[in-house]
Amino acid sequence: MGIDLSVEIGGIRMRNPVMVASGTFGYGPEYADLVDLNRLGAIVVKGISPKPVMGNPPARTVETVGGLINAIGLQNPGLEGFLRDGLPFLRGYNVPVIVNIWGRTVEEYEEVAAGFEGAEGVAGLEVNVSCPNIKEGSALFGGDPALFRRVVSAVRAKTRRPLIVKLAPDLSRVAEYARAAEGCGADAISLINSIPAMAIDIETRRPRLGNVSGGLSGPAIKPIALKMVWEAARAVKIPVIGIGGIACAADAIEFLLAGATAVAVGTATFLNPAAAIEIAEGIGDYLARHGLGHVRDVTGGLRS
Amino acid sequence: MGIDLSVEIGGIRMRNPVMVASGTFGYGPEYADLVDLNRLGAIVVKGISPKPVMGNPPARTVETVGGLINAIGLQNPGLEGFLRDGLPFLRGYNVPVIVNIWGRTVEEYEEVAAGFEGAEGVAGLEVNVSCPNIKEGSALFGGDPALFRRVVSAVRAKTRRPLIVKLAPDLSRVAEYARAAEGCGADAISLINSIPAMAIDIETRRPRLGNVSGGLSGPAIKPIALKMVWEAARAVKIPVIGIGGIACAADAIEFLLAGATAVAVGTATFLNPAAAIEIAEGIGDYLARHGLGHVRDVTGGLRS
Amino acid sequence: MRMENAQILEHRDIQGGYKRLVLRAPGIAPEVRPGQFVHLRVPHLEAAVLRRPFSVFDARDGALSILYKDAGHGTAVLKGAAPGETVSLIGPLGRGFPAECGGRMPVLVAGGYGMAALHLLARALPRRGIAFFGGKTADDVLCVDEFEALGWPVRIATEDGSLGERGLVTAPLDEWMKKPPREGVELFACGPMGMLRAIGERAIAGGWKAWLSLDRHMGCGVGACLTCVQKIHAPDGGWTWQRVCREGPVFESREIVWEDE
Amino acid sequence: MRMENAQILEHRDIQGGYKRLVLRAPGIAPEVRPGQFVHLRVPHLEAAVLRRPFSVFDARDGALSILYKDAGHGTAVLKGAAPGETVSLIGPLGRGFPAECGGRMPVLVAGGYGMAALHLLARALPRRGIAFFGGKTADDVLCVDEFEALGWPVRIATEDGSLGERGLVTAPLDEWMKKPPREGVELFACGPMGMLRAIGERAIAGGWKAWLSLDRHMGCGVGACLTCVQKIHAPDGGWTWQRVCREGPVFESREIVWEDE
Ligand SMILES: Cc1cc2nc3c(=O)[nH]c(=O)nc-3n(C[C@H](O)[C@H](O)[C@H](O)COP(=O)(O)OP(=O)(O)OC[C@H]3O[C@@H](n4cnc5c(N)ncnc54)[C@H](O)[C@@H]3O)c2cc1C
Ligand SMILES: Cc1cc2nc3c(=O)[nH]c(=O)nc-3n(C[C@H](O)[C@H](O)[C@H](O)COP(=O)(O)OP(=O)(O)OC[C@H]3O[C@@H](n4cnc5c(N)ncnc54)[C@H](O)[C@@H]3O)c2cc1C
Ligand SMILES: Cc1cc2nc3c(=O)[nH]c(=O)nc-3n(C[C@H](O)[C@H](O)[C@H](O)COP(=O)(O)O)c2cc1C
Ligand SMILES: Cc1cc2nc3c(=O)[nH]c(=O)nc-3n(C[C@H](O)[C@H](O)[C@H](O)COP(=O)(O)O)c2cc1C
Ligand code: FES
Ligand code: FES
Repeated sequence: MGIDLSVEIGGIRMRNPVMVASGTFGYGPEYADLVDLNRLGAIVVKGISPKPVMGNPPARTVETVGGLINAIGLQNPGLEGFLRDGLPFLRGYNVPVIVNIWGRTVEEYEEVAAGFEGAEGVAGLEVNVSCPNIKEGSALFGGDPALFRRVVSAVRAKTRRPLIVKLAPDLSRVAEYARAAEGCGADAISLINSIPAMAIDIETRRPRLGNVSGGLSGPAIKPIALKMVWEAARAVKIPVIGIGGIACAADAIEFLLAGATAVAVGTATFLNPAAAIEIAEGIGDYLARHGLGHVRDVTGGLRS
Repeated sequence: MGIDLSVEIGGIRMRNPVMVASGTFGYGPEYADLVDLNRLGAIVVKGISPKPVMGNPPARTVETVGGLINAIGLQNPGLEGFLRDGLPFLRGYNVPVIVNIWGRTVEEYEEVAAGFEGAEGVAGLEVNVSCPNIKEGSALFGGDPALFRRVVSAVRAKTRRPLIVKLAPDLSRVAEYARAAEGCGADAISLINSIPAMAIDIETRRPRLGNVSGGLSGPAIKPIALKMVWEAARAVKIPVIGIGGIACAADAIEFLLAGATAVAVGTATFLNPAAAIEIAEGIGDYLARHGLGHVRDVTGGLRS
Repeated sequence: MRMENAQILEHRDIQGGYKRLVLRAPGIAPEVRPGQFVHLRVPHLEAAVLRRPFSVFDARDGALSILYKDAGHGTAVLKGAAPGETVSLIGPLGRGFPAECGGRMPVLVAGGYGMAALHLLARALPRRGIAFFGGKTADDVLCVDEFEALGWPVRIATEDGSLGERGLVTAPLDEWMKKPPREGVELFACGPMGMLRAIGERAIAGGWKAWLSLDRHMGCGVGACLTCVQKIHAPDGGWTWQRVCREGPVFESREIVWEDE
Repeated sequence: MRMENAQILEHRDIQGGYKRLVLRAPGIAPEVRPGQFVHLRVPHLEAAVLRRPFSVFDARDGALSILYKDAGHGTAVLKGAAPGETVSLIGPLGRGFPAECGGRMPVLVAGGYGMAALHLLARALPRRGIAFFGGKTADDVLCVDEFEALGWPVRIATEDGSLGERGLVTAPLDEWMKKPPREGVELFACGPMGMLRAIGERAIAGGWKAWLSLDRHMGCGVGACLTCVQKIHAPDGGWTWQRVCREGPVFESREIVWEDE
């Protein structure tokens, strides 16, 4: 009996449950020489806003113990730029492309969501309401329940594509946001985004990041992410995509057991560009070793 | 010119700004053979509740990348037990003893706070409203602004001792809680407590902790803690005690620059029992190297 | 108890993944009593926040040695430490075994690296008795010569039958216990929880004492963090937590509240 | 560009904290062009989440070498890697230097380990010119013999005067540039930002081209994370970010928007 790694997230069929996370895999071509994109579960591209965004001044990342703080500031070529220069490359591959979108206002969220309605080669949208690197707007959307509902409903109204809502890492209210996303029509939720964080150069007495603070990702945050995914998965019926510090198959399986249907690998790709593919293989080995036929037999399998 | 490391926190005078954090240093005797307690800034003892508490079933801690998840469950001998068996030992030393207190109800908080009114050898109280390991009660106090105000005000009314409020690691509302604590009469705030987290054994498919989830501490959380301390320090005028992943003098200095008046060292003590003392020495070296006479010249010195 | 930077004098393979690490520790070594342990900071284990506890196998002439198995990431990294390097130790820790047997015949029972906790005891006990060693395979049965050289006959059982009897260590023990010596026996054991429980039950049934050294995950190692707790019967009929690192690691079988783990 | 597990063939001290690491990399080595770099995963750097970029100093016969300085925690750990161990590399990365000089006289300028980025260029350029090396002390002036053996005279300046002239490398350069050769000069430089800026300004003033290799913190090394951006003049008079790892690390001085760092 073969082992079936395929999963479906709100209508997006993926050959395995291991995606690459937004912002850590560019728009595809950057890693295409190093890994076979067709072996990924899905590619989530770097966040796209209606207009091009320059992002934050350097330094934009700082390494910490087991983690990375980033304050890229959502630099991106904008909707048009991506449709023109980014998407065509990805159409050449046989891998679901999920476009991560964001805006500074509800209208901007609507605009960018609507902008992908006609676009060929887009399997779904992931709405980022949680980036800790936008000062004026976006951070708010993920931190205020009413605004959160407004933006998710607005985007839902503008797109018929599978809609994934990426939650803010709000420790105390994750179940509430998960249910709100489900209630507003999301097809899936993903979490966590990086966690607000900071580092200081004690010699210059200045922040190490151009933007003063940023978001922490990487193995350091895995136990926090796992807890939030477990809570979110128990709160909703729609599929959950687990993200946060996943670096090996065992990490990914923890998220599946906690209730995730799929996972996304972010920071780990920087050390090992093949991380996502090796993790998918490792999940297959685990299924075989445990006599399980399908990855869904793992999802939510935590015993208590 | 000599270098002055002494600080004052709400009337508690400490010879240096480096305390040991609650729950990681027992009640004093455990480490007394290994380090000179009189060289610590202060000792914050393991959390005390009105009655003895057994805590959680093992496993109670799990090591993660750069971190530790603990779910001790606030095991403690209770107010009377501590007054009888714990406090007398500490009176033999010349170091400020800060008693960390908690309860399952507002009345319990009041009871334990009142219980220390007459006690000799207690320099101050730290109210823990933020432990992620109590299911029925305490966690709520730190996660609900109204309840938070009630408990802080209630404790304030019961004690004339210096009162430190230890905030929950609520990423999105730290400034709000800090101001609330100040408004309710706290003499200082301390943060952060460990962050809700989880780990799963993929072979047994069970949580690694007896209590399913716990709180993450250690170097992994330092960048998150630093961000929260920076935000809290800008929100209030009372002194802030920075806690979270501090393992060396440079870490501590980051917290001071971000606005902390003192710091507490927790998990790092397990690897190096002398960590707090070495950090205090390292801060002295830093002051000397930078031509500063007093540690307060560092506090809040972040340039932007 | 003290903290000491101990220099590696020797670090060699014993067999099948087991190594012996000899450390110069003139402060700690002379203080060690049988069954005590040291809390060791694995050098270069960068992402770790905890030390690891190891039983002191031997202690003499200002040096102490431990035996360990390549069982996880920490020990995998420890294997790379080279003679001359320095290792931070805290010790000696815990209360260890009582080094007497009240005139009864001492019986040592070890599973895998459990024999490390019994070696100093075998030297210190006022009289020689008999030792039972068990393991999964022959590779897990260590230092038999050293016990025999101290005057202890050693009976062996391995799960795969590759050395001694096939089966669990309790089999030869039960066989031998069918005719216990007239003066009675006193048991001393270290190994996996299942084995300790089996021995504890036999001791209670037989009316003997069994001193069991428990292997619990540890944080601080000195009693401060309350990680390593074990349920112990209280005088009032209830139970209390005791710290394996401080009140243990050795408990008498009647003290322990056994639970399904 | 590919990923390759490269075996350490040689790892030796050069001088004052600098080491040379020679790696068997039959996939990457033949592809390297002057000024390109590899993104190296430091073995045993457990708590790290990033690789480290290093200029390829030399590449031949299926091997490549890098020169590095013990400058931080990552390189401190790298120093411990032993011959026979395996190091994961991604490379060759970046666009590197143009290996021609349009008939002008090539002038190489290096600060510290910057000369590593220039060595392959010195070999590849169609004609020999002159090289200027600067450093804090004599220890920071590396591989002069190797450049001279390739036919490049080397002028040296050190800040403490322990080798060559006392002062910054721009001093002997300025002195020499007072009488530039008739065919003009083309500058190629690698070193700290301050030095690069000084050279860029001189090039613009003198009407020469200066190809500057920038040293920026990097994340992915391949263009995906947008960590390593540099402000570059845009044709419309504004500016855009370019990725030092992908569009760089070499930019012509006129492209760069200089800012106070
Ligand atoms: C009192 C005592 C004495 C011990 N004596 C020995 C000895 O003589 N020889 C020996 O090889 N081992 C001994 N151990 C077990 C040893 O401390 C390590 O746990 C074991 O070697 C695996 O550690 P690791 O770092 O390789 O595993 P990792 O997977 O890196 O460990 C991760 C965490 O789990 C803990 N852990 C993992 N396995 C165990 C276990 N079985 N028991 C307790 N904690 C565990 C580690 O301490 C660490 O906190 C003893 C344990 C105790 C409590
Ligand atoms: C294109 C390029 C080529 C390079 N070539 C060389 C070379 O040939 N020889 C050499 O010795 N070094 C070179 N470096 C610098 C090198 O990558 C390391 O940054 C430096 O060796 C210090 O790293 P560390 O790991 O010891 O420091 P750590 O303190 O461990 O580094 C922490 C983080 O800061 C980054 N970092 C620290 N210092 C620098 C720096 N000066 N520039 C960029 N990032 C830094 C590290 O990459 C890492 O992400 C080059 C850098 C770049 C961008
Ligand atoms: C450099 C960098 C850029 C990121 N950019 C985005 C982004 O544009 N949109 C988004 O939703 N998340 C972004 N993220 C967050 C990741 O998608 C992911 O949620 C987070 O890093 C946690 O996963 P990890 O620990 O596996 O990296 C970014 C993360 C990093 C490190
Ligand atoms: C084993 C353990 C027990 C703890 N017990 C308490 C406690 O009883 N009361 C409390 O307020 N904080 C407790 N804490 C939290 C610490 O005081 C500290 O806030 C947290 O660990 C972060 O600091 P660190 O990263 O330096 O450990 C405990 C932490 C650990 C690791
Ligand atoms: S290990 Fe900390 S109390 Fe035993
Ligand atoms: S380092 Fe990631 S884009 Fe250059």
